[in-house]
Amino acid sequence: MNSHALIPFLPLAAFMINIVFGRKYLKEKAHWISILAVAGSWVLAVTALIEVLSGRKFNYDLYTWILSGGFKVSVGFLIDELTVVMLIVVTTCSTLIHIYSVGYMHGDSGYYRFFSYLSLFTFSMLMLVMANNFLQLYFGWEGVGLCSYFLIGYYFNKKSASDAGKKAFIVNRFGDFGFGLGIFVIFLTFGTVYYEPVFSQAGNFADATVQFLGYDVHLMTLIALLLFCGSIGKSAQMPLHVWLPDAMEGPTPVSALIHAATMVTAGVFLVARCSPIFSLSETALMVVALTGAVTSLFAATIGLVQNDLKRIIAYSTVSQLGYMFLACGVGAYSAGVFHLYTHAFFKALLFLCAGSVMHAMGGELNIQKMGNLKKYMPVTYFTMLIASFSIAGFPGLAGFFSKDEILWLAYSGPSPVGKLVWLMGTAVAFLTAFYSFRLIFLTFHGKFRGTHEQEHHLHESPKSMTIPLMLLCVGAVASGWVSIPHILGGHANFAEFMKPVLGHAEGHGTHAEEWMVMAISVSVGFAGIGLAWFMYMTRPELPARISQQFSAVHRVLFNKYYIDELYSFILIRPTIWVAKNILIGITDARIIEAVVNGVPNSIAAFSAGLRRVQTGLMQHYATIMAAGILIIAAVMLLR
Amino acid sequence: MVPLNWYLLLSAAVFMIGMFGFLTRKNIIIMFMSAELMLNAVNISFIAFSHFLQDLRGHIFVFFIITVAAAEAAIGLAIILALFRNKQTAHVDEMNEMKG
Amino acid sequence: MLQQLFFAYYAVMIVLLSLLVVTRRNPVHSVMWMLLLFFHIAGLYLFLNAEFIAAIQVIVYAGAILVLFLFVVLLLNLKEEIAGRRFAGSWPAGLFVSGLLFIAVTLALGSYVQGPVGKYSIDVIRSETHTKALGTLLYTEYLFPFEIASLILLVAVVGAIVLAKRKLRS
Amino acid sequence: MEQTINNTSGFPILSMLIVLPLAGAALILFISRANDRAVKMVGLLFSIATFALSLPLFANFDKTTHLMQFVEQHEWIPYLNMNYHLGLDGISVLFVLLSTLVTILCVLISWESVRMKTKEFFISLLVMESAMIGVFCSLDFMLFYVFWEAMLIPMFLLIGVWGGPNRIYAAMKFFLYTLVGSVLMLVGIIVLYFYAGRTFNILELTNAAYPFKMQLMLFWAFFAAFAVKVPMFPVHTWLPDAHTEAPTAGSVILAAVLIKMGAYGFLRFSMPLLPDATRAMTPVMLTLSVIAIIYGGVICLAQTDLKRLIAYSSVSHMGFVTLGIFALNVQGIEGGILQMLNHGIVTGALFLSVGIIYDRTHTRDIADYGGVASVMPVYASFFIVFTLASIGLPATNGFVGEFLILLGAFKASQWAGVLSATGIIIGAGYMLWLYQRVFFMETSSKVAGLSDLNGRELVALMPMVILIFWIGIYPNAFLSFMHPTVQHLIERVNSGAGQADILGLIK
Repeated sequence: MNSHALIPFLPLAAFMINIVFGRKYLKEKAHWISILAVAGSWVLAVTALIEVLSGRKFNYDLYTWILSGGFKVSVGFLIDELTVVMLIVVTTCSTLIHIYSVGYMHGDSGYYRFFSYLSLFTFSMLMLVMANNFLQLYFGWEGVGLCSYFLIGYYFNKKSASDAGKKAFIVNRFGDFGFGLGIFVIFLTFGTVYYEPVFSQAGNFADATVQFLGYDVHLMTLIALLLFCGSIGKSAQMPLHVWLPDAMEGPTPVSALIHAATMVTAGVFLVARCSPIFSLSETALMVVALTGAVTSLFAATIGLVQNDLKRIIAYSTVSQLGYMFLACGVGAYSAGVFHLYTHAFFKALLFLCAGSVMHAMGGELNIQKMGNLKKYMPVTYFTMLIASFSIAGFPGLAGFFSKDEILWLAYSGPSPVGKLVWLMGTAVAFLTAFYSFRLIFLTFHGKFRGTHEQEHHLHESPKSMTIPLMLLCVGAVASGWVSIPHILGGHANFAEFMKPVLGHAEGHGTHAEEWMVMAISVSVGFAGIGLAWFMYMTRPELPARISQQFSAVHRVLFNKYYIDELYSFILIRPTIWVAKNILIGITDARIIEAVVNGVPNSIAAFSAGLRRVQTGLMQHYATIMAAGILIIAAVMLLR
Repeated sequence: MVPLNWYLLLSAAVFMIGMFGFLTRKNIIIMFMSAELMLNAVNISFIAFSHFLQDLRGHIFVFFIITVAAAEAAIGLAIILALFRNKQTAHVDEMNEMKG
Repeated sequence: MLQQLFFAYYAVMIVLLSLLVVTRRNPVHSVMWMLLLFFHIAGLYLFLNAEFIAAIQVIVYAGAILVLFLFVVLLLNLKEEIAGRRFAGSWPAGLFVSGLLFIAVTLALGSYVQGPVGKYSIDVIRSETHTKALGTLLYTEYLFPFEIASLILLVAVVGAIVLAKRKLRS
Repeated sequence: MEQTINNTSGFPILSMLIVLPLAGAALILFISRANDRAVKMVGLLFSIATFALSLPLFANFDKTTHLMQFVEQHEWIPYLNMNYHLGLDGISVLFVLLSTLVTILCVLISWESVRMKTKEFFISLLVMESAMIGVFCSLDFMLFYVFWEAMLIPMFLLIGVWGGPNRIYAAMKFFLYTLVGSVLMLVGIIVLYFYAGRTFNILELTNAAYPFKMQLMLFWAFFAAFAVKVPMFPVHTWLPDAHTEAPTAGSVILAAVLIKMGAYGFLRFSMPLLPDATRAMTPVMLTLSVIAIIYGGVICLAQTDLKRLIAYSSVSHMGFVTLGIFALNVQGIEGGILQMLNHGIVTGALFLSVGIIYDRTHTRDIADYGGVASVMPVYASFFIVFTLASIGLPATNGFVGEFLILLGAFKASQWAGVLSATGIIIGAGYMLWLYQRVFFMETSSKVAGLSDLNGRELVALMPMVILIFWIGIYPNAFLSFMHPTVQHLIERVNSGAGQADILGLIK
């Protein structure tokens, strides 16, 4: 027995204690148990990191979970470089957000419930990243989805919140559908679902093709794409991205923890974890890269025109996740994971700042009704500004390093679509900078546009909220420094560290080209910031004019390309229509029930006919009796 | 010598007439009398057989048939009386309580 | 020849009277024709050496049962009944069935084969007298059915009284 | 003679299990109608005693062999070679336990909801239990048939006497549907009896080899009985009516045990007796299963009645069971058996829960509900556990079963695996939608002020929650019962009938 098992099980214990005793006994003290548990996990995660840094790896089973015929799977843990990075990200963000929530959720009626869900989430997420086989990964995968469902629908009395929770779960199920099939194909191919044998044998099947639903497909492409389906759902990529913006119905710490820092990056983690499989299929990688790039661009354009504070950040998250997939798709897994790691800090920070703003504004989310908040909330303003600079790729901040590494490897890598996705990525960098600063300017600068009452109420958030902001701010600034590229005099430590798990993506280009890529990305970032300054600070009447000028485009963007409406129109409504009118109305009622009720009814009708013979008149009976005698006599005679 | 078949033919004729009456008359008393007619037709057969087979058992049978007929007439007519009292009719086509 | 003539008379009369019985509109008339019919049947019995049976045919049938019928007919007020149609709606079916059955029985007569003859030939009966022979048989071999017959009559008496008596006003 | 492991303890445990509930029923007969409490107490005591008596089966079961265990055999009608022959193997043992457990819960849940003819109700319940145990224990086909039919009577009464407004129609439908099926099975049994040399012994019948055409005809005759019970796709329409009209206890027994018997019949009779026909008919059965999964699921999306929705979800879930069974591989069959158990637990629990809230609101219309989670938080927590188990979330029992089934089905036919996996999506859709409409959103006027679960209801739901997580987290505790039996079954199905090596294995 190893202390690693405690990393996930501490939060699990906290969940159980809170859910059982929370409502009656713990109430306002529920957070202590959760925070202690997750802090304990953090400590253990750090020790695991030290162990791995010292060159040790662990891969062992705890107990056999399912055993059926040749199918055996255990609950077990794999602790390697990728896992510890995820462990650090998850436990750090989780701990800080737990602390933040103490202030944010103060006085809420479901206080204990909130913390027990957070603990359960932490447990599931840790099970996910620590798994040593696909099924346990799936376990954590669904577990985080469940917590996401609970937490999005936390304010369950609101219809929109419960709708959003349900939507998140069901949309994710579409992705898991493919993921599950992927696990089946893996088992049928390799005879096991453990990472280690699967990845070591994957090379043997590099050129294998297999029959799938009547088509001959390349085996590794098939597996990779099926697994990628899961990633698409969980990481909100096109076309399953629709749930994430709606998920903002949940409390803001949840958005920060689940829908920015950890859970949504699970898809990236999956692709990175399965890099030995993905690397064997050029097609799959191309799909991943293009999906990522398209999603990234697509979400960024929507983000340009939204007015909901959290939704803008949500679209930014979708966009950044696309970036990570873009990285994985060009073979730069470590760059993707690196971006995952830096993104966790600055995006969690953005969300928590947004939560702080909401706290001050009394739940108001429309940025058009804010303004000049920096005067009232200096800490929030400052930290959010840093986070925005980080996401915009300001040189020296965390986001700069990871974004630059991705763009460079996309540009210089061997991928056939590398140049294309680099171009898209650069465009996204511009858009990201623009909408991030649009947000900053509209929220914190200019004049306050809300009601008088709100203005009166404005205040900086309590310590329990601002301290995590400041800590995360340190992460948003400094987390990139672990991997300064060679060209800037660093050693790219992160990529080196990940090399045993994720391989090493080599860029093939000159130093000049590398400088150029970096310069372009930095300058588009500044251009975006500048444009936002121009449009929202110097010429604040301009955006309204532009949106009038291009009202059609604006409407499409504002309505998120009508994707939700499209799904409702082609998928949901027809299904329910078919259920109501065809299955219940025709098949069940008219066909099956017609037969089922028809047989006894026809027997009844026949009997009713037969009943008429019983006239009750004795002469009729007597006549029939005599006729019977006649028949008998006739038979006897004719024999 | 009159052959047996003549008697039997006579018996059959009377029986069928009785049967015809039973099946067709509406008046329940006449139906009842038709039934008596049929019994008598059988009696003729019995006596004829008894004579030609030189066996007295035919007589015994007739004896019993007459006994039963007497009992039947007593009960049947009592029923008819009760029926008439309740229904005010002796027409069988107005009695269809057994209708299904 | 004389025998055949006698028989022909009785046969024709019996059939004719039977038809009259079943076709008369008025039940009283039917009962009257039936009385005549029973006498003719009794005559036929005499013709077949069955004096005892002929006697009870007259005494029981004609004397007791028919009187009973007559009483009932008179007890019931059948004026309206007589006015209506004589035959039920389904009379052709009745005619058809009984007619065909008659033909069937007639056809069957041809295949009759006489079995072994018993010991009560006319000479035996004559020497022993008919009534004594019948009585011996009835009180020895058929004692038990005889007793049952008495029981049936008892039941009939009780039943007739119970059924026919008017309900007492309670 | 085939080999079995006789019951050596000197204590006829299976017979006792069958007799004990009957004894309870007989005892209730003598209690005065006015003494309601005593009737309920006797019912409860006897159901608990039966459950306690069934626990040794769980503990003493030999998991290393496929042979029949705890076997008892006595002559019944020697002239026809019918025997009173009982025994358990890895397939049936768990269902006996499920039956005894569920009966206790049904007694508890009916404690207050049954107000009229209490005495008769508990008698029916106990007789039902006895018949259910009998069905799972019988090793003599005629004995099986007797128990199988005997089960109909108490169930018919439960629905027809204590049911909802449309109960007579539902009860008749249930009765006739199942009876028509069983009669065909009876014909099949008689054919087997004469063909195999005048025996009803299931183990001996298994040894005989039947010509292929005859197997096919028998397969469909058995299909009629078992498919109706399951219920498989085109013959499922009795289930929604029966479930909707039945009282809570009736619905629970129906969902938890009764409809398992169809699948059990396939496993116990169709597959080992008619291996060639089974293999030949696999595509048809897989197709029907897939249709049931999707059809049942999609219909659930349009339901407005709480119980009806869960009833149709049963159609979908039982589609998974038959899918697994007819995948004819280890994962599929073990998953199928486990899923039978799971479905019994989960759907049973769902009906228990619906019964609990129905007792308070007296409405089954989903539109009347809303916001129950605010009023009854403990109840809501229990219900979400059942909901999640129903949609197969990992760590609940539903996941293990569905995963193994889908794996097995995917192995057997990719199309079947892929299509039926969509059932998982649909399942999440209708269950979560249901949960949302009932528990979330604003508190509706009908549920305002309801009291949360009382102790009795808590006790009734708790075992289900424990089982859900037990099977979900450590399914091997249950899967291990099945391994040898399922292995043996698959060998039997995949061999030509009556091959020498198979005979050697059995004899």
